[in-house]
Amino acid sequence: MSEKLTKDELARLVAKDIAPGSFVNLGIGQPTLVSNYLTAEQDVTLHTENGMLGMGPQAQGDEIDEDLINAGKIPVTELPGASYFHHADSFAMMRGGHLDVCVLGAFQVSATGDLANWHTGAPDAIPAVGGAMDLATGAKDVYVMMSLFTKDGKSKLVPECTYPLTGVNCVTRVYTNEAVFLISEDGVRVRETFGTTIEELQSKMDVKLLPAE
Amino acid sequence: MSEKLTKDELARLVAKDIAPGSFVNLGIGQPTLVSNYLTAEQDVTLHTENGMLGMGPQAQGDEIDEDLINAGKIPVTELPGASYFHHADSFAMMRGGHLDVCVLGAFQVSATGDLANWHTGAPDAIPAVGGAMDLATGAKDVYVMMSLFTKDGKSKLVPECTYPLTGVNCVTRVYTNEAVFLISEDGVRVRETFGTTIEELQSKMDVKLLPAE
Amino acid sequence: MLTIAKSAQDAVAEIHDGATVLIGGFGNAGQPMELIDALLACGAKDLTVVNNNAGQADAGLALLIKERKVKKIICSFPRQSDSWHFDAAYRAGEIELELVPQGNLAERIRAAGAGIGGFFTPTGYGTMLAEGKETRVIDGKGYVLESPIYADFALIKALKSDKTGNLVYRKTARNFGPIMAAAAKHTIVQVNEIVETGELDPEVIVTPGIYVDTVVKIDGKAPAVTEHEVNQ
Amino acid sequence: MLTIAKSAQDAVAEIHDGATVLIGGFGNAGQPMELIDALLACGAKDLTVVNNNAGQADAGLALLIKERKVKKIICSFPRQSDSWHFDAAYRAGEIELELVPQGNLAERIRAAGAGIGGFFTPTGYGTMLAEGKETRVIDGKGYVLESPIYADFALIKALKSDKTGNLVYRKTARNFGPIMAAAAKHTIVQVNEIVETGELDPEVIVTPGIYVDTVVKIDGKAPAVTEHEVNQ
Repeated sequence: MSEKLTKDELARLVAKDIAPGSFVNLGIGQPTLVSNYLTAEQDVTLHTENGMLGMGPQAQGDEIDEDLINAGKIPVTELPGASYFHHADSFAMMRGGHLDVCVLGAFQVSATGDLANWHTGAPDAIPAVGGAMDLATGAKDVYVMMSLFTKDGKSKLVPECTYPLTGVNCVTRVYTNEAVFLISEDGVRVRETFGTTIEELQSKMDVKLLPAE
Repeated sequence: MSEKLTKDELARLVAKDIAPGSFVNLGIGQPTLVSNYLTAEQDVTLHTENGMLGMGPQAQGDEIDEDLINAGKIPVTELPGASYFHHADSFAMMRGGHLDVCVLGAFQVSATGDLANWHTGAPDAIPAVGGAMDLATGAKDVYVMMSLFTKDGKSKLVPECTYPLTGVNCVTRVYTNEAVFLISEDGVRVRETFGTTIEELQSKMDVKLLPAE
Repeated sequence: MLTIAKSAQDAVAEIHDGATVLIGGFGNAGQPMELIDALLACGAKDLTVVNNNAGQADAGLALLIKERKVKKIICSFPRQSDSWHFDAAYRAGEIELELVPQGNLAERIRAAGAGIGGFFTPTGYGTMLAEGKETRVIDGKGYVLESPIYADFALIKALKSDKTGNLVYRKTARNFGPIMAAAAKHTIVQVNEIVETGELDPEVIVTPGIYVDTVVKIDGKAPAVTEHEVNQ
Repeated sequence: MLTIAKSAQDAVAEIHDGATVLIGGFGNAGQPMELIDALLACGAKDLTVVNNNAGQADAGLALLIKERKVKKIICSFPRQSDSWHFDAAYRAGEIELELVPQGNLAERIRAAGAGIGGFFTPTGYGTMLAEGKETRVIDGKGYVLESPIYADFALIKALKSDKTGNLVYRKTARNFGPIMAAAAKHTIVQVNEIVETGELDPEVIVTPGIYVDTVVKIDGKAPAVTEHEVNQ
């Protein structure tokens, strides 16, 4: 049994699981790391919701162009085969189910694939949603990347989300530092574990875990 | 008092009434004649609903290009400043109220501006609507061009349409060979007559006619 | 990932009986004539076809209708001077017609590609084409609720594709192409030319390759499918 | 017909108290900074502003908010590390916030320009941002009814305009420009360059001139409006 995964190892795993030729949107933060591990052979096309397909790596030095940024407002580059479009067309592309995979961070994911990743629900917080709800709703597959437990040891994969929802029944896989979970109509299945066992995980989680098929 | 207008004279009159700088859609048939009388100084931009602004005159000889046609499927030309767009964008342009004037033919117009121009209602007719309902609904002003009376002397400007409607309360002006009518909340006002008088027209029509202001 | 088909016949080979097929074009502009001919030759039947018209003369969609491959047509303008095959099928009760105002047709196709579940349109309000539909007055204006038109396949024509399926069109041949490409599960495009990826300026691409599944280059004007081939 | 304004100040002169103003841009890309500065200088107040964000640092929209010219903001992402002027106004109860998921924001703006009275979107269904809104399950999927966002003015940035107002944009600076241009009654555009009509290829025009009322050429980076000027 291997050790728990680092963020980079997790990103590498997610990247490996993306089918060749896929169209993918990587959310801001941890999911962005996935792009470092996509190979040229995979021929994955990255979408950024501010109006581009065929996004390349982060721009460096002279490549920086203030008219070419990603959804995190970071300067990026353009790959051969790229295209630009306006915001309504870009979100139509997501909402219409044309992206194969969207990778997102999360505060919580429920056993039925509900996602909470935009708002802590704190009464004094200023809310901000951005494209989170659109991303959660649109892609054919929504993969979540997160640490499995909070700092005080609570599972973030829960029977029902307590944080305000981003989307209902939308997450299909949860990639964490301790295990990969598949969410299906049967329930939550553990595909693999890292430095732990399904029994050990089950002892710390309220969600019923099914073994790998 | 002048004579009744020919179709060309009527087209010339409609053209003269279009404000400089307007964006205009001319329906298939009689309205197409209007384009012959628009002057360069008027700087009118013609829209064709199959995806173009800045349509020029009908193509002749070598100008004919099968990829450049108008809504009547007639080869046309492109003027400087033209642009192309897809069908949804083209009808969004109409539906969103961006065209200043649309000129249409009609079977009947009601006193409240209802338009009937797509279907005779004959039970054995194969129905076909095309863009008629979109044109009627979309433009800021809808001008109708038609003969005022049918061959058997019935007025086509009626208290209420008996033919199936194309649009409700959409026509703002009716240009006919015998008179120009303005349709407003007050009722139907006769702007001018050609070879007849308002009294003579009233004697042949059920719609109450108001004099020019 | 994009498939570059060797022939129109290969490009349409997956179209199955009962499929809903969007067919691009307005008049001859943008009409994917060779793909339509190949669809006829492949023999798929009980099709629901979405096109602005219902076929003209003795070619393309008109032949599909003549051969009774089309169970239902969704269009805005079926009746034309040379739509005799549609007229005959319709009068014989052998084709179902759903008549849609052209702008609603375009917007319904766009809605399917854009993930919109329905929309309120002013077009058709108060007319017989709104009969039986939900209507609503919003800010004093009447609207009709219209639904997306989803489809299994789209057959469209573009000027050029690159090897990732990015498309550009030419003049008014663009018409229904971009919205049909986005609305279908499987989009098949005939193009005049296939260029290397990177040759098309990213600013001028009209249909991004994400919407395109199969392209086929058609050289010049292909011969029409003959009666003989059709009946095989 | 298109007005070519002499200055940003002239371009925004008609914006009145209480107007709804769409402001383009995502991050700095496509942000019409000089027009926003001119709007602040012109003194219009009680504005409803629609933008993806709610201003950053001490420039542009953030200053409009700091000076309490904005009564209400409709946006998707107001809270950022440098959105201190919005944060202060919001916590003081001096600005109304309508929070809209980014794709619904874009589609609502598009709907206004396209004459759509409302649409069913899956985004936000089952979340607190759908509370109080009409929802509907269509073919087993949940949707929320959203309304168009109409506006009096749009302030956007494009790369080039010709003398009829046809626009082209540059890279991801396109973002909200085309849909905002179509949604507003009066669209004001700052461009890097104005070219003769006929110089832009009709195939590559993104915003047709029908949607544009005023353009102004901004040479390079204009100086930011100073505190002094703002308070005059």
